[in-house]
Amino acid sequence: SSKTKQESTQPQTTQESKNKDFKVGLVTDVGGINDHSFNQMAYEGLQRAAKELGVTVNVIQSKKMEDYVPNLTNFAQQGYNLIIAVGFMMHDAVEEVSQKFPDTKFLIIDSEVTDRPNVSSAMFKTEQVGYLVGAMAGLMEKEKVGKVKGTNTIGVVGGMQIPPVDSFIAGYQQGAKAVNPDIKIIINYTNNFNDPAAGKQMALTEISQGAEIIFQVAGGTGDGVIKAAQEKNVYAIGVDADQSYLAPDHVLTSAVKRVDVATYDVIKDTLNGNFKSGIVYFDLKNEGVGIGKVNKDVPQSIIDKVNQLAQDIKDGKITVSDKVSK
Amino acid sequence: MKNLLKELYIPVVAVLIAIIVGSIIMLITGFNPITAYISLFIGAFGSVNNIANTLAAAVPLILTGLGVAISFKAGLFNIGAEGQYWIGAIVGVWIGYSFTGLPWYIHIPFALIAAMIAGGLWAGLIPGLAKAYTGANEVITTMMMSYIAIYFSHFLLEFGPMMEKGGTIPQSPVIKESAVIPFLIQNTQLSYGIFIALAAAIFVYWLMFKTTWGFEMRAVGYNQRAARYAGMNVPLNMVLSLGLSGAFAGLAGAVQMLGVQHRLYDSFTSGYGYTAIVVALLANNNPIGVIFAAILFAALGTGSQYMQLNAQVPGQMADVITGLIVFFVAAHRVAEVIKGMFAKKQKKEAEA
Amino acid sequence: MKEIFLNPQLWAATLAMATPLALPALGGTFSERSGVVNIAMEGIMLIAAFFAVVFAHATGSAWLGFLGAIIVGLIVALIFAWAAVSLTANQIILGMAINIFASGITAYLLNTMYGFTGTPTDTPMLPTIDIPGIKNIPFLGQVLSGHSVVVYLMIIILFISDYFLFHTNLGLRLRAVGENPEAAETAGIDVIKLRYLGVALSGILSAMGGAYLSIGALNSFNPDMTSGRGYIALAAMIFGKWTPFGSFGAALLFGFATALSMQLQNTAFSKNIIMMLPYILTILALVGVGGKSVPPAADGVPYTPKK
Amino acid sequence: MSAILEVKNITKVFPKVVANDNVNLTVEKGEIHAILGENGAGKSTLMNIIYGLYKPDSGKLIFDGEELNLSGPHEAIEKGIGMVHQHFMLIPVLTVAENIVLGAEPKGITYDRKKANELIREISQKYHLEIDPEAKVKDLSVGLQQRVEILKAFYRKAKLLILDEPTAMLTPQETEKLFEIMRELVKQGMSIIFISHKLEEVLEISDRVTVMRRGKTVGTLNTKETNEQELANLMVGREVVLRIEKSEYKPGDVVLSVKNLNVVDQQNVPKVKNVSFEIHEGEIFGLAGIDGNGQLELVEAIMGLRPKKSGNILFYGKDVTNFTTRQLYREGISYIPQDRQADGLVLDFTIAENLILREYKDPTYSRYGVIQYKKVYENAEKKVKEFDVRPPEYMLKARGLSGGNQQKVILAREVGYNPKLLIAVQPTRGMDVGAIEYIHKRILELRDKGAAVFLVSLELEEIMSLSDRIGVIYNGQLMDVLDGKTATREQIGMLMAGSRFDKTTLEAR
Ligand SMILES: Nc1ncnc2c1ncn2[C@@H]1O[C@H](COP(=O)(O)OP(=O)(O)OP(=O)(O)O)[C@@H](O)[C@H]1O
Ligand SMILES: Nc1ncnc2c1ncn2[C@@H]1O[C@H](COP(=O)(O)OP(=O)(O)OP(=O)(O)O)[C@@H](O)[C@H]1O
Ligand SMILES: [Mg+2]
Ligand SMILES: [Mg+2]
Repeated sequence: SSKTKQESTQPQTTQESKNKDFKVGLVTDVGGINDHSFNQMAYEGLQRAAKELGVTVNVIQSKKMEDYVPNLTNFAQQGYNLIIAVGFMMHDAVEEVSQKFPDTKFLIIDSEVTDRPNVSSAMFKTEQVGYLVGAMAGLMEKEKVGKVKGTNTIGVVGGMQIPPVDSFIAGYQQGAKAVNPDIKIIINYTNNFNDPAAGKQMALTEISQGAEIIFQVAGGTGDGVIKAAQEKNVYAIGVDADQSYLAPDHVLTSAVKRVDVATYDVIKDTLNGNFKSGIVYFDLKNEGVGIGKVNKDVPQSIIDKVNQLAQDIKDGKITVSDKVSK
Repeated sequence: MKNLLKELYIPVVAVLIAIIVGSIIMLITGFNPITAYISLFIGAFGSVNNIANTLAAAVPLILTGLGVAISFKAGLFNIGAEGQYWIGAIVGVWIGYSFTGLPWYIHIPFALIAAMIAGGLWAGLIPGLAKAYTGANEVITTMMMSYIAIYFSHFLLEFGPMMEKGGTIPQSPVIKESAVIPFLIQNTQLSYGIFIALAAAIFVYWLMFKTTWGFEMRAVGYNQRAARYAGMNVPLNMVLSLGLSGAFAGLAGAVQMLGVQHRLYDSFTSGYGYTAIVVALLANNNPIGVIFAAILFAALGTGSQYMQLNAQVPGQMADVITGLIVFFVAAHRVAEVIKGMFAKKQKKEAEA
Repeated sequence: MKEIFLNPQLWAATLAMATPLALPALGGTFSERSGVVNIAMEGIMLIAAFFAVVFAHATGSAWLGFLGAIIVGLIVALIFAWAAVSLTANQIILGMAINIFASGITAYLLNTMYGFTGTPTDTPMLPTIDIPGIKNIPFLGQVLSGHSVVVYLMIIILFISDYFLFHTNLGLRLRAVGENPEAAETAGIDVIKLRYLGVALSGILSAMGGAYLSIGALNSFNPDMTSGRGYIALAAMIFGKWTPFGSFGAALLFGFATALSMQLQNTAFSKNIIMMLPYILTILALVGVGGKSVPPAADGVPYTPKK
Repeated sequence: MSAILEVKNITKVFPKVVANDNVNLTVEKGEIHAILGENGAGKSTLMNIIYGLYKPDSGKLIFDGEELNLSGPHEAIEKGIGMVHQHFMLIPVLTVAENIVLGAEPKGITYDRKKANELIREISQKYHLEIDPEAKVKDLSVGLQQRVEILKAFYRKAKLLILDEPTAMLTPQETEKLFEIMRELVKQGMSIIFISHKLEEVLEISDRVTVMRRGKTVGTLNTKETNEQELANLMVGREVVLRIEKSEYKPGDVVLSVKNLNVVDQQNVPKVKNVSFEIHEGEIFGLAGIDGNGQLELVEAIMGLRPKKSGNILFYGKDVTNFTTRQLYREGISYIPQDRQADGLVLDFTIAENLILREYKDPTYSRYGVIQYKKVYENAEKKVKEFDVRPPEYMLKARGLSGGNQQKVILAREVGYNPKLLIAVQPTRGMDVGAIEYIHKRILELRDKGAAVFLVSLELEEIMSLSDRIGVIYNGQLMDVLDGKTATREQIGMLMAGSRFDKTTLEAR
């Protein structure tokens, strides 16, 4: 942030000073900005907005659930124009505070607050991208290419059984089954977003049960899943961000959820007077979700097929449910 | 006056040292310590609202702190207040949303008392009986029961019996209006729960120091053998004091649910049960002291949130400062060390 | 059910999950045997986990990372010892303070040093070891061979710890100090020095446990990645009656229950009920074996030398 | 003769008291130098200074012609000073050998168990202090623990041996044995400082006696030229009654009746074997025996603190075998346990609270579960005065009292309620003559009022001077019950050692 300051000491136009007066506050949930997940990505979007738009930004990381309301309130009382609440756990807090500060704009990530004119809800159709990576995994198993030996078994390591995790998993199930009806999908949760050592063992367990491609939807815990895949020479699928860089040979692809983009876009729109209340969906169509870098082992035929499925989803030919089936 | 100064000298110097060390770390890492500390203080006590939020944050700490203090006084190490808190929260919320048509003066006490009983059983039944009759170390059992309680809450909320019907979010329904402990100051988190906490502290003080039961618990806590020789039932007292300890942690959970959250969320930990240990120890297990220790921690909590906002000190750095303050408050004798260093220096100078 | 127990991964995971518990549990044994309750092991593990990555990445050597982590862990332990032993401060409060501090400082440094993408992906990892003879034995090889070198190191340390504590003069003195510091002092033993030693050993071993998590099992650091293992280790040490083999056994039990819950998650039960398994098993075992374990008599009691 | 130790003008001030006030003392080579003094006179403090545990505020020590400037006990040990502390400095969970060699283990990194055991066996044989080096100290009787303490000093090759109240917990036989050893040691050139409250012991064993009072040395006498009365008076600073005047023995109804009592310990080893006896109103029934022969188990079984295997306990004819401890108290039984600090008191409670440790539920002190502290304090004020607890501040924690005064608090609690039966175990352990005189007086008063007293003591003197009838226990069996008036030391001693006698054999000797 010291860099932005230096830049903004350059000769100012009125636009720049107006932007600088526009204050954006971000309140993380208890995961904090190191969560390797939505808090972190929202924060990155915020940083980008500060850099590119010159708006003033500020962050409070909540320590307890009881901090949500005071933190949102403090921002509002200090005249912040837009307050971003990250995570569905802040739903009730946003409802409460937004009512008390009708002139302040709010953005909530991953939760639907529909009845407030000053609240925008960013919802991600992560089931769509889950579907695509599931399909890719299913096809890899079917065609036994790359490191796949053909157990026709894939796995998931989830963090907690909460909607933002489950929507990915739901899509994954449907996508895999759609292209490979006999496929076996092992689903486990670690109940933890910050225990990569447990994530690794959970993945190793799934691998021992035959899984050859494991989708991690577990924040920091997922780092261990990728490590396990690397060690056992199978594939992992990254989540939220493009995680290919963590293990280029062993990350099949990533189910990307562009919370950063959503955050940046809403800041930009609000700055330009285009704040939209109600739910804003981020999906394949508006590139709010998407597939990350694809592993070189994946044959073009499978990539084509997945792209086709993506198109079908965009066209509404396929609808993906966000409910995990047993 | 001179005596008072002498007594204040050590804690004041301890906090000062914590502040200085914290300042050094902040300076190294590029933050302005003065702004940081000012906003820490303002955040905790700078306005009626901030004071209210600090007090609100103190409520669960007072109650869990009392719970832990009871067990410590009775010579038992209940480190599972976290789990008892969750059980109290679960029961409190469940009663809060599943009973309709009760007037508030029945609904609230019903929920609170049930939560106390549940928390009490959680601590007293397994850890208490195991300790009393098999000698199983309560440090382990209460800790394990804590994890079990947290998984139990996951079980209830994640597509379990307490999950809000028709929703996808793992959270309970909102409690009924009649079960809500109303806010004391609007736009803050402070509910009438603060009075429950204060009353509880006074009650526990009275119980521990004025009643025969408290007499027994303390006797068992200080010297089990002498208690037994005096005809007291030591195992029973262990079970009861762990139970009582759990009851207050359970009460904390329910008061927090009825007064602040109004529903149960799926979460990892509240952290109150662990902070409560430090609160109780700082208060030397004195129920009245617990109030002040809890407020200190609450102030550090609310203040550090505010410090992020107004001094741009990241939340992680706030933890660093909190850790330092607690460290030096505990190691208050560092003040003597420093005094000794000065004395030596003066002596040397005098000699020279 | 049978195939679960025949799955070597169950047993391999048991060992892997037990290691980061056993190391601090062994450390805690030393510290508590000398009379100091070191609840700061959780924080020391976390700090060590972080600095293991820092040093490993900076030097390009995982072993130097491991060494660096140990040194940092030792320094934190000595600071703790200074306050707990020399200044006779309340050991539990100090420990908690260090844990809060550790959680903050590691996450803070992580962000400032490496940004938000996490620690560098080219951080070296400690090697895994294939045991020549055992490696190729069908079931046993998969269970016992191929673990991180830290796992084997832990086993070696386990034996050394037991030997040190119960078969050396220094071990005898250490135990004496934890039982009755006054008696030890009258026998001419420097109580303070030995308590520093006990805490220092707990710092070193906790640091190894922390480094195992970051550069043994993985090659990255995540905030709060110890996830309470320092506390569970303390429980394991108590369960193990303050003995090295006991602590190791309790850590194994816990590792086994965790590994089992991983295997069982997809059964008819709710996964959250299955996840309670390690904790329930621990209580049952404790009650079953007549859990009475008597701590060192002066455990947690600060001592001021007579003079 | 030259001096091994010279203490010159030593002063030691504790926050509240001057424990040593300009103390001077000379110990000659090869002498046994006794130190006498009331509880709290400053004896232990002085010894701790000599041993390097405390640093004196002023004054100096000259040991073997060389000025000592001790930085800690390890230096004192090196110079050749050994000390057996009044309160044992042992580690119960360690073995005898480990305790002895601790801090001065056989050379090497590894603890050489074999060598250590061997060394201990050697010195224990040399000094006739038999002990099993592998036994855990916690399993030893007090007498044996004492032995371990002494061996510790021998092992370190002491030139000067300090024995701080070593006989307080020994049986007469053990004491006699200790004296033999002391004499032998002195012959070998060792010098000994011997502290005891028992005047006859001091007269028997020492060459010279130094008397301390309130931190000062009030005189050094040649033992041969003094007597009990003179020493007692010098110590206390007033005339002391050494002989107890006992009123006539008038037994009444049977109060306590123990019938065929059997008690086993946790390992199912029999500890009390088929013991039967009765105690009457107005009677002191003394139980003599060497420590560890089942006395404790017997008393604890009677008091409901230990399960009984078989047998009955009747109290005024009522079967109280299965009564809880509290029920027994309510019947009118009082109990002074052996270990005042561990069993008798809650040291962190105030004196006032300790005075109602049993009666807090009594309607006098509580109503509806609420303690009436006003009543509690009224009671405390009265008791503290009546039993001369010093200082008479009942809001003080019991921890802050000297052992003698702690014992008075227990006495006030147990005797103060006019029990029908008082069970007193070792009621005068470690007390000075003044305090013993007082406690004995109160116990006799109780008897004269018609109560029954069950006195368990290791001190034969105490048993013989107080008891109307004397039971002797050996190995869990009640060997015999003798008439207190006619029983002799020898008779009792033989029984304590386990040999039954009949008058003929005794006379034949
Ligand atoms: N550690 C201490 N702190 C403060 N005061 C002490 C301490 N130790 C002893 N004293 C005081 O010093 C005085 C002398 O105590 P000391 O133990 O030397 O007596 P003593 O002659 O050994 O008595 P006893 O015959 O009962 O063993 C006591 O009155 C006590 O008040
Ligand atoms: N650590 C201590 N701190 C303060 N005072 C102490 C301490 N230890 C002992 N004292 C004081 O020393 C006095 C004597 O204590 P001690 O335990 O030596 O009793 P004692 O006189 O030896 O007992 P007894 O008469 O049974 O032999 C007490 O009055 C107590 O106040
Ligand atoms: Mg004494
Ligand atoms: Mg003494």
